[in-house]
Amino acid sequence: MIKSIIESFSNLFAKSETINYPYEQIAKFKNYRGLIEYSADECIFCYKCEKVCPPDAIVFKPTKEKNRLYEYNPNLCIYCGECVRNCPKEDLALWQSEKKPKII
Amino acid sequence: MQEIKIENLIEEITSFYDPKLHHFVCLNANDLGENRLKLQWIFTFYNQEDNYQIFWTICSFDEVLPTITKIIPSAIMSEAEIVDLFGVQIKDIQGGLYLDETSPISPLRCSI
Amino acid sequence: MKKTITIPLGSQHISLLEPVRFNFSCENEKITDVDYNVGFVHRGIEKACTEKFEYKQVGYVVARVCGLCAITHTMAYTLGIEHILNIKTNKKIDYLRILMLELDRIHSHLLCLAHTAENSGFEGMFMKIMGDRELVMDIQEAISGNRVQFDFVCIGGVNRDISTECEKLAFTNLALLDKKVDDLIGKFTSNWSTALKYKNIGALSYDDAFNFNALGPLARAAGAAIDVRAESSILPYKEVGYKMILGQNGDIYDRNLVRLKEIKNSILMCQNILSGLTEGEILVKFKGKPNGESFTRLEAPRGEIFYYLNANGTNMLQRVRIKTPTFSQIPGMVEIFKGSDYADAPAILASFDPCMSCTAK
Amino acid sequence: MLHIKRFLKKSPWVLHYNTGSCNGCDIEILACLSPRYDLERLGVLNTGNPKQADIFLVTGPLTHRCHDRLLQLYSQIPDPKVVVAVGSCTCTGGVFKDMYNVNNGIDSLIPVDVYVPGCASSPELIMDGIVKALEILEGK
Repeated sequence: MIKSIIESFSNLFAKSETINYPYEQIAKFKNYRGLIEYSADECIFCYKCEKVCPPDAIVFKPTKEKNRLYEYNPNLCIYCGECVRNCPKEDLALWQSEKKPKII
Repeated sequence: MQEIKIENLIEEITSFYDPKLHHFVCLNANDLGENRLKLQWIFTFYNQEDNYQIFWTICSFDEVLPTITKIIPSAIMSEAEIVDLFGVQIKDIQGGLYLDETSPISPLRCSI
Repeated sequence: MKKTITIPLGSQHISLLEPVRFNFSCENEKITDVDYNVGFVHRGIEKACTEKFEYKQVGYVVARVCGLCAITHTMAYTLGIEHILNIKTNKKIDYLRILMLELDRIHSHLLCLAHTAENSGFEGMFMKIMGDRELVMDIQEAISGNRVQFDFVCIGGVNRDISTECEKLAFTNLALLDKKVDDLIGKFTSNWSTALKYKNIGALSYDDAFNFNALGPLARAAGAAIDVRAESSILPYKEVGYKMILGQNGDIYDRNLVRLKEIKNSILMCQNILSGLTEGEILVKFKGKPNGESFTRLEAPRGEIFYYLNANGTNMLQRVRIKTPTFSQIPGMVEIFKGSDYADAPAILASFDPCMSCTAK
Repeated sequence: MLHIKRFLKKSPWVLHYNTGSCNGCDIEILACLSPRYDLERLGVLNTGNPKQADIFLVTGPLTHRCHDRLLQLYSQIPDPKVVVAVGSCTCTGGVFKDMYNVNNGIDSLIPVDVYVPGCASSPELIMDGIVKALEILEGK
């Protein structure tokens, strides 16, 4: 009884646990698994990422030119990072950024 | 691993099973094709490391299988699942645990 | 005169996270019969694992069977396929895997306790436990990069190593949580609205625990020593300080206490692992395609999880059988409901900690 | 009567239904209500009654058995209403795409206003989605 009274009084003066989010940013941890980003200049077109992606979020569309076109659907991606781990040029051609996916 | 005949299933399991010693894990089915279905009743022992006792049999899809829910009440879920997903007939067990009218019929069966 | 009334609970209900439907037949206040419908979330993962995905991808797919015990599903699958491929992992990988399993158990148990408190009408306690749970979620996010779906384990090892910052954060947060759990044990043993009114409610007897194949905290609260962690030698649980925790009566009060004490034990295990972690490889290279079959059992937060894998030497598996803890416990749950008051039904249901996405796959 | 409508938008009530997700997004919605993120300070309240709800949070690919229930819940919510699809599998089907008991995303059945990606969507993203839903609700 006394214990809980002391606790509730100390809670009155304690720092708020809530983050006032839309007005204040939430600090993210390092290596947060966010959006997958791609650079066409570095890509060697081995299509490994397309092969390993479980939900087929990465697709190389055939075009008239020599190289195919990279297409990525963030609404299909499950953010497992398997494509990045299989990429032979990790961090240059394909990397996992810390950006949030966009809300439509 | 122990092979049993489908007619002797109830006797075999009754003589083996003791609720305080054995743990019934699940009933597993595996479609081998050509109207052959492999059934495995998997048991483990309490307080023993990685010790499995598996009763297995191969039957066809037309047979009506006996139910072991009188001996092990929790087997009803495994049996109902197999009735649903494989289209096997088990005595006194109804389907409809997972599938509806709009779902495909017995989806885990081989198409060949 | 007795009259039977049927009261439905679900499939959409404020106290339920997931769709499940129970039809209670009640005489006055007492429940006499229960009809259940658990197949709302059946997606057909077992079929897709054998037809759509290659064996290297299946680990990420089975994680999506259930978000609460995601790591356990991936782990059971990975251990099974490693058994078929004959991969030997080193000590460091094993320890990192146990670390994630135990962190997952802590957060799942805390969620269940919060839910039980909410369903017994104690909103403040729900808030308090959910606030404490964020400490574990922070560690998980720092280690794996995501809060719920870790995707931490892969065939042959783990995907990420623990940095020194993560280790420091984990130590401080676990020490904080340890104190808070001590505080919670006090509240769950002495407070009327969370604890004392639930003595002898929703009880499962020692014999019934064996007869109905009860698993996990449900069985251990009834005094039955059933725990796969003690029965399996795949992961070195005994080296990290695992201890079996047993209750006596098998009622809601005991179930809550068993969960709280298991959290204490898990915190101890995590601390032991973190202080004893050595340098080493986190990924073992392997070759070849799987051929053969394997049986894997593992202890999920709710009980035993079982994977049967059958591979035939190609990239696709031939059969994946997933057996989850709630799946085989439903007949036992129905038995507990019979004879208790309808007013207690949501609290009893929450104390089972049912997981329907596991059950229906 | 017109005034009531203006104030309704200041305090949108949320209805949550799971149509076959893995529970990951559901526990993150629960975490949104916890002290760290505390959606209730924005006036959002989790309700169990569709007739009082303004925002409909749906998680999961649409399974066959949830089909009719989702339609029923959607038609019971009074206008104006906003549907928020939480999680990758709700938007397009995600990993569960083309499985035999799944309809590939809820937009095959009901109109969706806000798509929140992520597997599982973090509370941060869910709050972004609800804030966006509030803007849409204001315009309706």
